[in-house]
Amino acid sequence: MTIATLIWLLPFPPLLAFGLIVLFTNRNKALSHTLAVGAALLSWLGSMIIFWQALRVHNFSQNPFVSSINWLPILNQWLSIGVWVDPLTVATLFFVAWTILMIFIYSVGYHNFGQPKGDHDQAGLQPHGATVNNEYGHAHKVPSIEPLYSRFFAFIALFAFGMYTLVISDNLLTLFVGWEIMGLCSYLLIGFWYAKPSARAAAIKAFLTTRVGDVVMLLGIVYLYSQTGSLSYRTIFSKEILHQLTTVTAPGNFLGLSAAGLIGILLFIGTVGKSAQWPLHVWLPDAMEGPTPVSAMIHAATMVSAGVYMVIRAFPLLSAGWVEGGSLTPAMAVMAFIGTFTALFAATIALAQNDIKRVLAFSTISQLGFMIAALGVGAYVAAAFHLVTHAFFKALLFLGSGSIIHGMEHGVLHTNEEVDPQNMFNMGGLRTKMPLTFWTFVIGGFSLSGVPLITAGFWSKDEILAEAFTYKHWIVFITLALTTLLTAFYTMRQITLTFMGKPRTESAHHAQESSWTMTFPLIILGVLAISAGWVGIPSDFWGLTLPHSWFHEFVGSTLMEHPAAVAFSWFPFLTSVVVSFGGLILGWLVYRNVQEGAVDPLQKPLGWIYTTLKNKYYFDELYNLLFVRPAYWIADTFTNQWLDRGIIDGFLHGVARVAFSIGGIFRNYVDKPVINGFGDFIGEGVKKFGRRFRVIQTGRVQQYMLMALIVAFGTLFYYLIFVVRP
Amino acid sequence: MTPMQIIFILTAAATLSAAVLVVTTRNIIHAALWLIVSLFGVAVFYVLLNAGFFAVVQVVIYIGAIAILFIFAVMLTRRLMSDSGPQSNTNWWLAAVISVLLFVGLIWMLSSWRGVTGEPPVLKSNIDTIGLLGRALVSPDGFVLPFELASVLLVAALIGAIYVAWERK
Amino acid sequence: MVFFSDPITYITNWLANLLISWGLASDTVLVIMKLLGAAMVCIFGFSLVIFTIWLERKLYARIQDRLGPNRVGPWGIFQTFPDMIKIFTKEYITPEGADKVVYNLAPILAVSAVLLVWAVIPFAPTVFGTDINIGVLYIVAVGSIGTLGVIMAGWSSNNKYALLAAFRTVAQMVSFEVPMVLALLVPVLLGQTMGVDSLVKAQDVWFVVLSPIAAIIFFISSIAEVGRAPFDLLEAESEIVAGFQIEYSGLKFGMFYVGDFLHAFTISALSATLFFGGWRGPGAETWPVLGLAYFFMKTFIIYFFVVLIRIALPRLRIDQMLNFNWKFLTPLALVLLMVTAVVEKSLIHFMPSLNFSAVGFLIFRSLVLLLTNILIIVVTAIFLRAYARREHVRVSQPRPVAVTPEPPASVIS
Amino acid sequence: MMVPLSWYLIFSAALFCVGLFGVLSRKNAVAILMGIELMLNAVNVNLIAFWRYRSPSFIAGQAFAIIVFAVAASEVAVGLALIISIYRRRNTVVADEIDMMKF
Amino acid sequence: MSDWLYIGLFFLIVTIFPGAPIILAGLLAPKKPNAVKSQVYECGIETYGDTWIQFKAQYYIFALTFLVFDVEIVFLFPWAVTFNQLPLIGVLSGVMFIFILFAELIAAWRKGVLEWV
Repeated sequence: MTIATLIWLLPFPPLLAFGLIVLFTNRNKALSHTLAVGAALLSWLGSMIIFWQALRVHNFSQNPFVSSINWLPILNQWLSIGVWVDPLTVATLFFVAWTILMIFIYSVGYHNFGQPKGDHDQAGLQPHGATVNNEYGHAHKVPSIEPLYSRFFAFIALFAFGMYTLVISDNLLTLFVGWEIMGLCSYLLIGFWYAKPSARAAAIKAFLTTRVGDVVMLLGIVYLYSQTGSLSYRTIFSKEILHQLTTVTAPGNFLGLSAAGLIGILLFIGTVGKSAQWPLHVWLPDAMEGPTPVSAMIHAATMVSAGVYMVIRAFPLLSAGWVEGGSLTPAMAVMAFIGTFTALFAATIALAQNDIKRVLAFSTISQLGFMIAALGVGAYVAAAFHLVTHAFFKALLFLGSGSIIHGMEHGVLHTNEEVDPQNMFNMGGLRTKMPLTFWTFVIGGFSLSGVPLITAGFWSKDEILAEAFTYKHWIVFITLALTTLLTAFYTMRQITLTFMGKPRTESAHHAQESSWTMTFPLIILGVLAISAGWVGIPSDFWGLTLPHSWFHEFVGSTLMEHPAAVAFSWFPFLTSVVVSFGGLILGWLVYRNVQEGAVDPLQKPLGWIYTTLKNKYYFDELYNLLFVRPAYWIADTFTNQWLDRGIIDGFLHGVARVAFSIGGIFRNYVDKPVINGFGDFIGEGVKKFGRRFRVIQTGRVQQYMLMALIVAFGTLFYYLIFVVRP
Repeated sequence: MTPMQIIFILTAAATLSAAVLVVTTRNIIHAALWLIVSLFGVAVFYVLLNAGFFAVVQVVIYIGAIAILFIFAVMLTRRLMSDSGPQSNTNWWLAAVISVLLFVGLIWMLSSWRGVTGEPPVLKSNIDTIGLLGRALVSPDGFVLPFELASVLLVAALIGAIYVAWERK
Repeated sequence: MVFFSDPITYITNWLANLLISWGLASDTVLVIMKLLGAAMVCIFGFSLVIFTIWLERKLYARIQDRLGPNRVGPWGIFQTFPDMIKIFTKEYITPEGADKVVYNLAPILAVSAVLLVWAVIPFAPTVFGTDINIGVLYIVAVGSIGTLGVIMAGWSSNNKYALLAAFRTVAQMVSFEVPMVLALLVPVLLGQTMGVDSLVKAQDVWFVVLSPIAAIIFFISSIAEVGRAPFDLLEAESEIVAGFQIEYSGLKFGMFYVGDFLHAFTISALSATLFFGGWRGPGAETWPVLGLAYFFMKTFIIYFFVVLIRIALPRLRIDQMLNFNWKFLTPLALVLLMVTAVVEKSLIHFMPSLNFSAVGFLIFRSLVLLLTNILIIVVTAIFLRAYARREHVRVSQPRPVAVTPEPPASVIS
Repeated sequence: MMVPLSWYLIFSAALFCVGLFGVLSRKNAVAILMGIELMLNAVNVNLIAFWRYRSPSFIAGQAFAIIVFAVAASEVAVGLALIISIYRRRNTVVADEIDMMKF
Repeated sequence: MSDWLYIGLFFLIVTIFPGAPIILAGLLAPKKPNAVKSQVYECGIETYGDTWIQFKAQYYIFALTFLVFDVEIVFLFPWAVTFNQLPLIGVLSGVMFIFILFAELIAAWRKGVLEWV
């Protein structure tokens, strides 16, 4: 099998699994997850083979694995679809394959495979646990298996298909297809427990919000196609096309942008929707309603990364006409701004969240902001690098949190307490209860907050900061540094609240380590979350000369002109060291001893700011006010009540009333005597006419055929004789 | 007048007269039998056109299957009175007019078209039309889609027809 | 010398040259020769019938421990001729209300449909009417014409039983035509041609070796086509009086029987040709006479089996017969076709890689295909055993005598 | 092959018209279907004739013809089945008497 | 073409050969028809009612199944002939075709059409 064939086949095992599960094995839980995990394993294997092959190819970026077929005939040319694997793709493929496989395995444990059926579980609700009798005969509650187990695996399999398609596709069209498939899956999975109103709302919210972005992105794609007549990377990222795009001005000289700028911004808005950048970030926190593996896979590792992947992919377009160190293109400026802002903004919100998953959600938003910002300042490689590392440690963190929640739920079931298993203030002291989870979580957390030298997060973040510093984007630099500080802070907050100190509730006492299917992925991801950073160590780090930064060489070569690796300088390095350690220590100090039932220590000193943060700057309320309410208002009050009921109906009623009175007069003095005679006459006439002529409606097929033919031939002959001949 | 033309004319005459009998004869079974005759004539035409395969297929499908189906259907749908009275409806004359008109029109159009005269290209002696057909039917850049669709269509027809004609107990 | 090696060709050539020497145009000669050839084949067929009737009667008698015809001539070999004379001088009784033309046309069709098959059967390497490139389909087509004859006979002779029998027969014939044609597809697939003579030439290994299942299916379903025991529903005296030819008499009646016997012999010839290598045999190419001999040897052996089956087996019930066709033969044929296609293709595909000598390839191919067939047979056997078990259970259970209510008077089935 | 293409075309036109006449004029629904069969055959003759005279090496004509065979078969099957079931319900096969859709 | 000439002639001969004896026998044989003799046969009673009795739809359905199968098989013949020159995909599409045929049969079976009731 040639490598191209392998790449073509890559997405299909999950799709197959999806089909099989949905159609056939829906009843059989074990078979279903075997199928799904097996498919994931296959795809993973393929990805690894491709990765390996890619490494063995010399000067890979100049001759990537490419294969494409003609697909849609358009007028006289073909719209071709195909696969395209260059260094960037390989890097993405690497982490996608790993995270997806890990999460698939994790899901098996997370949905309590092997546990008994719940006492009164119902489809569309979280399992409520089952009572079993232990050997001594007294009943106690244990977690129960997810009612819609198979369906879950079907969905995530479909999702995996979408992701692989998106990554390997060689044109914006199939990329968009995968994009939309993932959107659908995200919707399905957020609303997986559809019996919960909150889940339903969240699903709809996510779907609609991302849709806003997607529509704009589609506009961008269409415009791009209309400009270049093609959508495949090879064509649209070629020098001449890009040059042409930069010279052409946008229709109507829109904001004085060039075509490239406009397309770039349109595409970027798609990303804003997909990877939850401000102002379209609102859906991501709510998306935590879904099962935790979903949060991990879709809303941390893969789907939201897809947005970033797309902009990295489209970077040549976005940065068309930009020279390294030069002034930013409009698109880049926008990205720099939005990315930076989002990073800070989300990080601040994360400070004040108590739901362990929501904290992570916001940190995801902020980290994605990092990448966007990095791209904005032209740190192409750094962005890609952070994308990879982030995928690993964020997936790790999410899975860890899932494992924590799982343990807590176990405790909650054991002691029928009324506590929220996701609220960090109900935890504490889990360090001893679930050691594996603890250590892996710590690794992830440190990597997130960028603990120097060892963790992956450090290297990527440091590179971003360094670039921002080198190209003198001061605002970006400072903001990001600040964000890193906050990140470290809330990460430590999380770790402390969750693991350190004494258990604050009974449930926390009885929490216990999750099964191996859940811890095994944690370990693997933990290893990756550390080691993934080493590939990107700058060569002149710390003044000493190390081997070339492999990642920089590899991915950087994707661009047409190889971006120069920024020279190492002490200032950003020290900054990142300081901020990360500072954040961690601060977090530790603040949350070291939070007692049972205590409130957040920050609440008093910060006061109203804290509440604002807790309520996420009231963004939901704001949107509610700005969009949702008006919509309702227009629909109900304005259109329905005023227009329909008030004006139109009123008018009609008025008319009717007037007409009625007039009619009365007429009726008595005109109609009855004069008109009726005439009217009756007409009526009779029509009736007679009808009775006489209804016979042509015989209901006989042949007659109809005959009529049709007569007419047809009449027309035909007319045409032939009077139109064609002369 | 080459022998070929003589054969052609004879066959055409036979076929057309049989066809006319199909649409005019009273006894519906006879109509079916005449239909067979005229279909057979068409098969002969296929032979004359060097499409022997189609000639045989014509016999297999039309005479072997469709005609049988017709006869069965007639048997199944007989009224106890045998066909007496006219077999054509009231406005048959109009139908006749239409048909003749159509024929005239077609001939007229043909006459206005240049490409109808002239020799057919000589078939290469080794040309294997069946092979060509087979390859065309299953090659992706040929007719593979119609080919599979045809079978699906037939499946649909079979199931549908059975469903309609089946006497539910 | 040539005369001994290949008399028929010799004679034809001589005759053709003679005619040309008389100064006829070559086309005319061609036509005349072909006409003569056709006539010869037909005459041969008829005389063959005369022989086979005697043969069959004799076999019947032997197996039923009788003597059979033994008066006229040695071993009563001329017994058929008095019968012929008798039947020649019998009166035609045309039933009232019969549709004259169709009524008289039917027996002719019944015979000619069978005779037509002989147009494409190669008797010897040099002796065959024609090798049209669609011979196999031609055979199928001709068979369907036979169906027509039956239905015409049944309908025209204005008799309920005749019509009923005709319908049954037609249902039976068309049903069994499906597996027969499917089985015919296998040799076409293996031999890569539809011409009958080309198929014979293609049989370096007899197709019966390459695909025994196809041979068996073809054999069985063509016996059913003929409508002989155990499939002789059409003349089930107990149910429908004597089949569709009940209203016929005299030679018209006889013609149906001629057709029947001829058909029985024809299917044996066809099986011999398509599956047992026709005229092929040692030295057949050089001595076409030998080919002729081989051909008839094989044909008669198979014919013997046909007769044997007829004598040995009891008659099936119509539902059993149709089930046997639709639920056993047809699926089997379809599966066989699929499997053969895949195996054969993969053989062709991968054969170059493992380089055999021509003979080695031949042997290898035959072995693989044979094994495939055996595999299919085994699987089928397993299925059949399961089915049989179920059937025994089903039948052994007590059932009400009349399950369905009486059909209305107008409906007879 | 001394037969010009026009002969075939004229013949098929005639056959088509005869079939059309049958379709339009016959009472018996089965007979109507027979007419349709004739028309289809006319079309097929056209297809084959054009294949033979225009592009013998390009097989599209034959492929079309064979598809037409399939269509004809399914059309007959379903049509007759409909007629039979109508007969079973209304006890008639006369097209004019199947006129529940009339005024 | 000459092949087909032969077939055509064969049709001629083949109609003559059975036809001639029948006519001949018609000339030889006595002809004394009478009403009783030419009555239609019926088991034991005089025939009554119309011969065109109505049949059950079962026959029709068998013919129907046969027709459909016949057409599909005819489709298969060209495929089988060019089997060797076909690319793998062609062969597979053919096999798929047969498989549809098979599914069809199973469908008819499941529907209970093939039962002779």
